[in-house]
Amino acid sequence: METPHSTTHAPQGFWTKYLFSTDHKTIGIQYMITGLFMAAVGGFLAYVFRYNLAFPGESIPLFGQLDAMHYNAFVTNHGMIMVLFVGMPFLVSGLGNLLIPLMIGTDDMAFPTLNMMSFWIFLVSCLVMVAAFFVPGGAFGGGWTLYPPLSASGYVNRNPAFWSTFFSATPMFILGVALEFVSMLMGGINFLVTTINKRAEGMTPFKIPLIVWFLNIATLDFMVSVGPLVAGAVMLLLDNVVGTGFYDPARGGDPVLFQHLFWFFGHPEVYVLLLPALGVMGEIIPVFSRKPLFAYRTIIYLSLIAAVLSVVVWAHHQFIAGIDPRMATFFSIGTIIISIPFAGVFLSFMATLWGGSIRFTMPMIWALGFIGLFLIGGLTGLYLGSSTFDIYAHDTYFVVAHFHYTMFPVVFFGFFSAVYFWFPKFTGKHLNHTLGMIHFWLTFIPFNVTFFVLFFNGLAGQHRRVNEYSSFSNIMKEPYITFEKISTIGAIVLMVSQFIFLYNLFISLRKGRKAEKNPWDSNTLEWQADSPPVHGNFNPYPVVYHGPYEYSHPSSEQDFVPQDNPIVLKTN
Amino acid sequence: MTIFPENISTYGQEIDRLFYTISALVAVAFVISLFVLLYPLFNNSAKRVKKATYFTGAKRKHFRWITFALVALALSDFYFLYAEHGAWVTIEQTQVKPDFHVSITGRQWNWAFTYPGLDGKLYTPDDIVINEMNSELHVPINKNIVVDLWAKDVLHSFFVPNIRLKQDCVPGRMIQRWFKLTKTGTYDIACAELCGLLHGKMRNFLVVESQEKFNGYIDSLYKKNAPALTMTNPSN
Amino acid sequence: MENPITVVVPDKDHDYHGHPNYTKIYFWLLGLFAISLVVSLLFSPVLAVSIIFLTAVIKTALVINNFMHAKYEPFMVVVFIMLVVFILGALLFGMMPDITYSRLQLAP
Amino acid sequence: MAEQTLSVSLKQVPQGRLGVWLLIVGELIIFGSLVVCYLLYRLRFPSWVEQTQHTSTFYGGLNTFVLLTSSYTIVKANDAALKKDLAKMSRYMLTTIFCGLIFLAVKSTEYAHEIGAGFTLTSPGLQATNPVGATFWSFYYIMTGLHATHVLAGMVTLFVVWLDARKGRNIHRVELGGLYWHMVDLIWIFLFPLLYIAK
Repeated sequence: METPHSTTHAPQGFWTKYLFSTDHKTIGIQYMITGLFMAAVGGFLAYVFRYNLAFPGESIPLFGQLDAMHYNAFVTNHGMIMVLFVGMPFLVSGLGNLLIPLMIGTDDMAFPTLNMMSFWIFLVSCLVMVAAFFVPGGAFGGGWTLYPPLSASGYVNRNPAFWSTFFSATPMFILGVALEFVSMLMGGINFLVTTINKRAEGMTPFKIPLIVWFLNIATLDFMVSVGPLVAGAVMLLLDNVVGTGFYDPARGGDPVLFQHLFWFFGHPEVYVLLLPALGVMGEIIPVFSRKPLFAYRTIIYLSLIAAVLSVVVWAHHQFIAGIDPRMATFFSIGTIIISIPFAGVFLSFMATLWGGSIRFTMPMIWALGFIGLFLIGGLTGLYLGSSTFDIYAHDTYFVVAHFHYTMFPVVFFGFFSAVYFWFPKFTGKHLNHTLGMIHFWLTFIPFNVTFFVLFFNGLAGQHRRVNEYSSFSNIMKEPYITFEKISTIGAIVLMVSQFIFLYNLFISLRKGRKAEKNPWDSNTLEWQADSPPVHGNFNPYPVVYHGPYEYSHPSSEQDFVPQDNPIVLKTN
Repeated sequence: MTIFPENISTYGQEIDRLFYTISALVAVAFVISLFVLLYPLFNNSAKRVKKATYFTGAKRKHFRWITFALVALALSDFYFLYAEHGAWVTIEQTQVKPDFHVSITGRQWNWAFTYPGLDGKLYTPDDIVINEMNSELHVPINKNIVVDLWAKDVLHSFFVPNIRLKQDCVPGRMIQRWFKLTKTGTYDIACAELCGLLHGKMRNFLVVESQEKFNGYIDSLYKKNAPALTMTNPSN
Repeated sequence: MENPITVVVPDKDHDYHGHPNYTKIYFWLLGLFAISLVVSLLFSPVLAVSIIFLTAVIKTALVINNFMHAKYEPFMVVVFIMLVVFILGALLFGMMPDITYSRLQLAP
Repeated sequence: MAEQTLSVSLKQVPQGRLGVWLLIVGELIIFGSLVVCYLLYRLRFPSWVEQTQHTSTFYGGLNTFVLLTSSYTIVKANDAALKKDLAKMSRYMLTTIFCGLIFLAVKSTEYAHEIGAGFTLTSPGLQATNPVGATFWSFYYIMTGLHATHVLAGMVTLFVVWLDARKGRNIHRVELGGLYWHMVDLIWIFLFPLLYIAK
C-alpha cells in the first residue's frame, strides 16, 4: 500500500514543535492552556468581588481593598473573559482543533497556517484584555454587555482625563473582543471546510460523530451571528475614540440599537458554547453505557432547528429595555419554543442510559453531573423566558444564578468531561481516578452551594453589579446577608479545589499509568490512532464502514465496532 | 422567610402567582427528568447489567416517549405563556387614566423627581424638581400613578421590588409606566442597570401615604420651591 | 488499493459545465446601472427607490450567479447565501419596531 | 452494505473556494448589518434626505462603473487562467488592480470634496445646527470607508496572487481573489443606491 503522506515530517525543534506549530493537536492544546490561564484570571476576579460582596469593606486576602471602580471593572472583565476567553478556547477552538481532524479521519485542518494564525491572534487578544488592567485609569468597567452610552461617552466610572485616548481601557476592551472574533472566524472557516471536505472515505454525513456535527453547527451559528456585533463594535469604537454619534441620542443615535446588535450575537453565543459541550456528552454517554446514542439523527435535526431559532430570540435579554411590548411577546414565545428542541436532546441523552450497562468512570461522572446541573439551569430559563416574570427578575441575582447554572456546567463540566475522556488519547497517560473523584465532588457541591442560594437573593429583589449592598437596608437583610457569605465560601472552595485538577494533570503527565490505544473501548476514529497521535495522525488513512455509535450490536462478538472495522453488521 | 418582598401594588400579586405557576410546572418537569436520569444509574450499572440492550432510537416506537414529553412541555409552555400574558398587558400595555402624573429622571447617580406645579401639568415652567441623592418620591395611596421615565446621561433602570416594577430608562426616549399602591410606608427605589461608579449608591425612597398627608407634602414643597422656579420649559 | 482519501486538488479536474457569456452579463449590469441612474432623475421618490432597489437585487443576482459561478456550485453554497439573507432579514425586522418607529425624545 | 457506505454523499467544492465563500458570508453579514442600521436610521429620520443631496451622484456613479468593469475584467482573467492563457490573464488582472486604484482615487477626490464642504466623520459644524444630520455623515464615512478598505485589501490580495500566477504558479488563486473582488463589488451595488441615488 502506498503511504498517503509521511508521518516523519514532524517538526522537531522546541520552537517549531511546541510554539509555532501548524499541527492541529498542538494548536488545540495551546488553546486549552491559554484558556486555563484566562480561567485563572477570570476566577481570581470572581474571588475578589465575591469576597467583597460577602464581607464589604474588609481587606481581601491576596488583593486588598476593592473600590467601586475596580469592582465594576472586575465584574465586567469576569463576564467577558469567562464567556469569550475561556468558554470559546476550551469548547470551540480547543476541542474543535483537537478532535475534528482525528474524528473525521484526516491528517490536519484544511488550512494549517491559518489555524496557527488564528491561535496567535487569539493569544494577542488575551494579552490585550489582560493588559487593559494596567493602563492608566484601570480596566473597562461598563458591564460586559458594553451598553452605550456608558461605554461610548465620557460618563464612565473612571477619570475622564484618561477617557478618549486610544490606549485607554475601553478601546482596548473592544479591540480585545474584536481580535477574538477575528480569530474565531478564521478558526470557524477552518472547521467547516475541514469537516465538509476532508472526511475519510465512507464518512457520510450521518456517520460523523455527534461532537463534530455540534462543533460545526456551533461554528456556523457563531459565524452568522457575530457580524452584527462586529458592525456594532466598530460604531461603538468610533463613538468612543472619534466622537461620532451612532449611539448618542442627542445626535439621533439610539442606545437600544447596540443592545439589539449585542444580543443578536450574545444569545446564539450561549448555544455556540452549549452545543460542543452537548457533543462531549454525546460521545461520553454512549461509550460508558455501551449503547448506541439514542435517536442520533433526531438529535442533529433538533439542534439544527435550535440553531435556526437561536438567531430570532435575542430580544428576550431586553424585555424591559424599552422595546416595543408587542415585540416582547413575540420574543417570549420564541424563547419558550427553543426549550423544546433542547429538551429533546437532553431526553435523548437520558434515554441512552436506559437499558445500558453503565460504567461509572471519571468522564461519565462529569457528564452526568453536567446533565443534572444543566437541568436546573435550563428549567430556571423558563422563568426568565416569560416576559412578565422577567419584569421582576431581570438584572437580579436570579438571572446571575440562572446563567451560572447554564454556563458553568457548559464551560467547566464540559471541559472537564472532555479532559478526563480524551486525556489518555492526547498524552498517552491515564489521569488519577481518586484525585478525579475528589475534584468532581469538590466542584459539584461547592458550585451548588455558591449559586443555589443566589436564586433566593434574586427573588428577594437584590440586583446585580452593586459593590456594597449596605445602602439597601430594606432589600438586604437576614437571611440574605448570610446567603451572600455562604455563596462566597462556596465560591472560594470551588476555586481552591481546581488546584486538585491541575495537580492531577501534572502528576499524571509525569507518573500516570500508560494509556493504550483505545482505553475506553470506543468506536470513533480518534481511538484508532496512536496515543498520543503522531504528526499526521493516521497511517494509512482510515476508511469508515459504520456509524459512530455501534455499541453492543447483537451481531458482533465484541460490544464495540470501531468505525473503520470492515466487518458486516446485520441489521434487524 | 418569604420568597418575595412585601407586595404593595395591585398587579404585583399576578407576578408572584406566575412564579408559583411556573414553579409547579418546573418542579414536575424536574422530578420526572431526575427520575429518568437517576433510575438507570441505579438499575443499569455495569455490575448489575453485563450486556447492554441494543436499540438506536431511530424507530418511532422508541422515540414515542420523548415525543410525549416534548408535547407535554410544549403544552405547559403555552399554558404559562397564556397565563402570563394578561399581567404583561396590564403592566406594559395599559393606558390608565392618571390620578397623579410624575416624571422620573435617572441621572448619575440619583433619581430626580418632577412633580407638576400648581397648574397640575407636567413639563411646564412651574414644575417642582427634586434632584438630590436619597430623596423621597411621595405618592398617594390607592390612586393610579403614571410615571414618565427618562434618562439624562446613561442607561438606568427604575426598580421598586415591592411594586414588582422594573423598567429601563433609555436616553432618547420617554417610557410611561403606571402603578396603584395599596399600602403606606417607605420603600427602596433602586437602579438595576449598571450606570457607572456610584451605581450601587443610587438609592431613593418611595413614600406611599394617604391623600391628606400627600397633599400637605406637595403644599410644603410648593411653598419651599416657589421662589426658585426657574426651570426652562423642557418640552422643547 | 488506491489512496483511500479524497484528495481535493483545487480545480484540477473541475469543470464549470460551460461558461456564461461574461460580456453579455457585463452589458446587462451596465444597462441596469443606467436604468437606476435615469430613474432616480425622472420619477417620484417612492417609485424611483423601488425600481432602484429592484435593479440592485437583479444586479446582485447576476453577479453572484454568473461572475461568482454560484449557479454551478452545489446546493451548500446557495444555503450559505440564503443564510446571509435570512440573518439580515431577521435583524432588520426584529429591530424595526424599536429603532425606526420609536420617537426620539430627550430628557428635560 | 460496505459498498453503499463508501460513497461520498456531498458534492465537494474545492477547499480554497469553500473557505472564500465562508469568508464572504461573514463579511457580507458584517456589511449587511451596517446597511441595516443605516436603513433603520434613514427610515427613522426622513430629514436625512437633505443630507443625501450633498453626496455626489457623479463620483458615486463613476465608481460604480469602475467597479462593475473591474468585476468583468477579473472574471475574464479567471477565464483566461482556466484556459492557461497567462499573458491575457496577467493583463486582465492588472486592469482590475488598476480599476481599484481608480476607484480609490475617485473616492479620495470625493472625500476631499465632502470634507471641504464641512462633512466629516463627526461634522462638527453640522452638529451645532443639525445634530441628527451629522449622524448621516458618520454612516456615510463608516460604510464607504470600510468598503474602501476592502477594495484596498482586494487589490493587495490580487497583486500577491498576480505575482505568482503570472509565472503559472497557483493559478487557481485567481478565482479565489476574484470571488473576494466580486464581493466588494456586491457591497458597492447596495451602497451606491443607498447613499447616492435614493434621495
